[in-house]
Amino acid sequence: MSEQKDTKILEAILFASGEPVLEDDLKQKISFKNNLIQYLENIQDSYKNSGINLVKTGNKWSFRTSEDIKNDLTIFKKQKRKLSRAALETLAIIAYQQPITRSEIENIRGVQMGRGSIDHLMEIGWIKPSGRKNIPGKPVLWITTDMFLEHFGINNLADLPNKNELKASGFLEKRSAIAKITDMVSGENDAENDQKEEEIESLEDFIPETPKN
Amino acid sequence: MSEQKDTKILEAILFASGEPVLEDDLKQKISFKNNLIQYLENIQDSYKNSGINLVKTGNKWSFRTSEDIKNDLTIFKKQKRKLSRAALETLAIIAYQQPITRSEIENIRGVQMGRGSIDHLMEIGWIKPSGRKNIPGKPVLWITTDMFLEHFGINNLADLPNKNELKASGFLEKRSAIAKITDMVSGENDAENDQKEEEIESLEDFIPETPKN
Amino acid sequence: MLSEMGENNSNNQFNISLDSFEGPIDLLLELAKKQKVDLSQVSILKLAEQYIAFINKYQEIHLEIAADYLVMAAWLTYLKSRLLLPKDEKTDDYTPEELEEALKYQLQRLEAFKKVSHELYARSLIDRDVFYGGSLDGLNVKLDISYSANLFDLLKSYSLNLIKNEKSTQLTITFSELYSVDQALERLKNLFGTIIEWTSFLNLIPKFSSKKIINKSIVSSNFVATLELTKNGYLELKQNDTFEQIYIRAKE
Repeated sequence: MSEQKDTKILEAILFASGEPVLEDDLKQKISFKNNLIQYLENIQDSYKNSGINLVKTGNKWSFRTSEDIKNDLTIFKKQKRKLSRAALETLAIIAYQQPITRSEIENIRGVQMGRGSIDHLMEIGWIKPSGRKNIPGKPVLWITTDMFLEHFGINNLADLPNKNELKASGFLEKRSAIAKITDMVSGENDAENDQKEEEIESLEDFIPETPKN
Repeated sequence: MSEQKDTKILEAILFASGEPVLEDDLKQKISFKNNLIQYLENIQDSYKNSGINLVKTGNKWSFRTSEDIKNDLTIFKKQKRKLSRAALETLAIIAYQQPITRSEIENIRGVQMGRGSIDHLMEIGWIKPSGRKNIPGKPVLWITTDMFLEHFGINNLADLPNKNELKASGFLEKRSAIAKITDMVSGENDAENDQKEEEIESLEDFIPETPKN
Repeated sequence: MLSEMGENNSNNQFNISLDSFEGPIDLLLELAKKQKVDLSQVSILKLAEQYIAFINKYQEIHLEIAADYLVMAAWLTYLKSRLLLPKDEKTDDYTPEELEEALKYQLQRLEAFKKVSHELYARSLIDRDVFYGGSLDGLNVKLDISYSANLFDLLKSYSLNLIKNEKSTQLTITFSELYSVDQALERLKNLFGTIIEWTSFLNLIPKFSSKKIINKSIVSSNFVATLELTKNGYLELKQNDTFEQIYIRAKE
């Protein structure tokens, strides 16, 4: 290992951590441990005219954006919110079976729906009403929108894999590939709308909360 | 505003975003918009020996830790899942032959998909359906996603390793090589989809917990 | 793994599992690599013989073998005989050389994709080898809230629904085969006119089905129905001794 490598490792760790890192933790990752402060000061110096600066707070170090440009820069942080399971299921049924009435959706799902799912999907802009069904009561028919296609990256509705294709692609396997799906299955008995919408900050998707050894 | 300030702003945005940013989005933040690519290439150059590198994938740019020190950053590895050999081969075939139908993939691998590969790859977010092939049955065509490019650090599909070599050898043709075998086989092996999905020890994959679009 | 299966160790344990191969082409490819020549130079005749020998041997030890391995063995036997036939004999559309060439192509193409799949995977992967990072500290941040779901979640959600609905359909079918008390009640009521005399209970229940479980359900549901009708005063019931025949008749 070289001194140059030590520097690279420090830069990468400070960058990937996304939050201040203890000097002691940094020391563990490098070869020439006594050089730590020297390395850090060199990095600080070489970044001083860049848009990213190395800052020391207490005995922790972190990269942060430069103070100079603070007033020129507003970051729009995307905050993604996950759709509730009920809403997702409703959306899937509308996508495949449109145009469809609310009570037809309820029949397929086997549960009565609160107002939530349909209102919410309409608010997001993924579904819209389109005419009424010619049966007693003339219920509204629901269809998906162009925004729906755009968000899910499909060209048109016919591109959605049909039942046989879903089956052939493994979607109908009971084997759950990922915990999340198991959760969905085991949560089947949950009452309709009691699931909290989970908020996910997209920026955190790739940043481990606490780097571990 | 100066050119130096533009560069600083780009560095700061790319740093703060924590994931690839579209060129168009970057352009909006700077004064001398025509210089964007020049700026980015300069930044790329000045970071090339650092622990942080600027990488272009598709029409997006992102800072990421340097490949040189990948063995020293194991601390950041998140929960790992293994990808089956079948899934890896399927991914490679889709990447090089896209758009491609499931049965064309099966022709190349000489085996029916059975389960696991396509839904797994889609779950990770590396492939998606895109249109249907204009042959009887109109089967779904599969393609790789932008996230595939990002995760594998590929600028665009033309840059896939050894693509020209494969093409020159005629391996990018989708015809089923042995019509007679596949005819015979496809008539008979419906009952036989129980081949085990073998996990390979040395090939470890890392699937983000929340696949993004 | 195939090295265990040299020509000389046919007496040894033959413990290679076909599970380690992904189908007949994968097995052929492994066998071809054993010839230790460039795949384009591989002897198809020799390969066919090796494959057939492998499958025969495998069948002796493991009784179960997937159909497509056998289909391939049959095809290779055919190819072998074609290769050994005099050249000028015309049998069908493909010449043996074409078939040989096609098989080589299939093997080389699969080998090529196996190779690139390893190369792809050896690249630096996000979150395995390289990482995104950064921090929003010290910046003006505006939140841009959006709802998101991805196509996988959508398809999986729909698939789960399909599974759920399939399940409940099956349940209904199984259930309807059993004879319910309601059905028995309905049926016995229709019989009132014909049971004015004491009649054996067993003579009144419907013809037996071939399934035991259904027979039991018929007897028990009719019995419960009989008790119910007796209790409500429609029928009379008698049994002379324990385990004796049960007789019923309509009450006037």
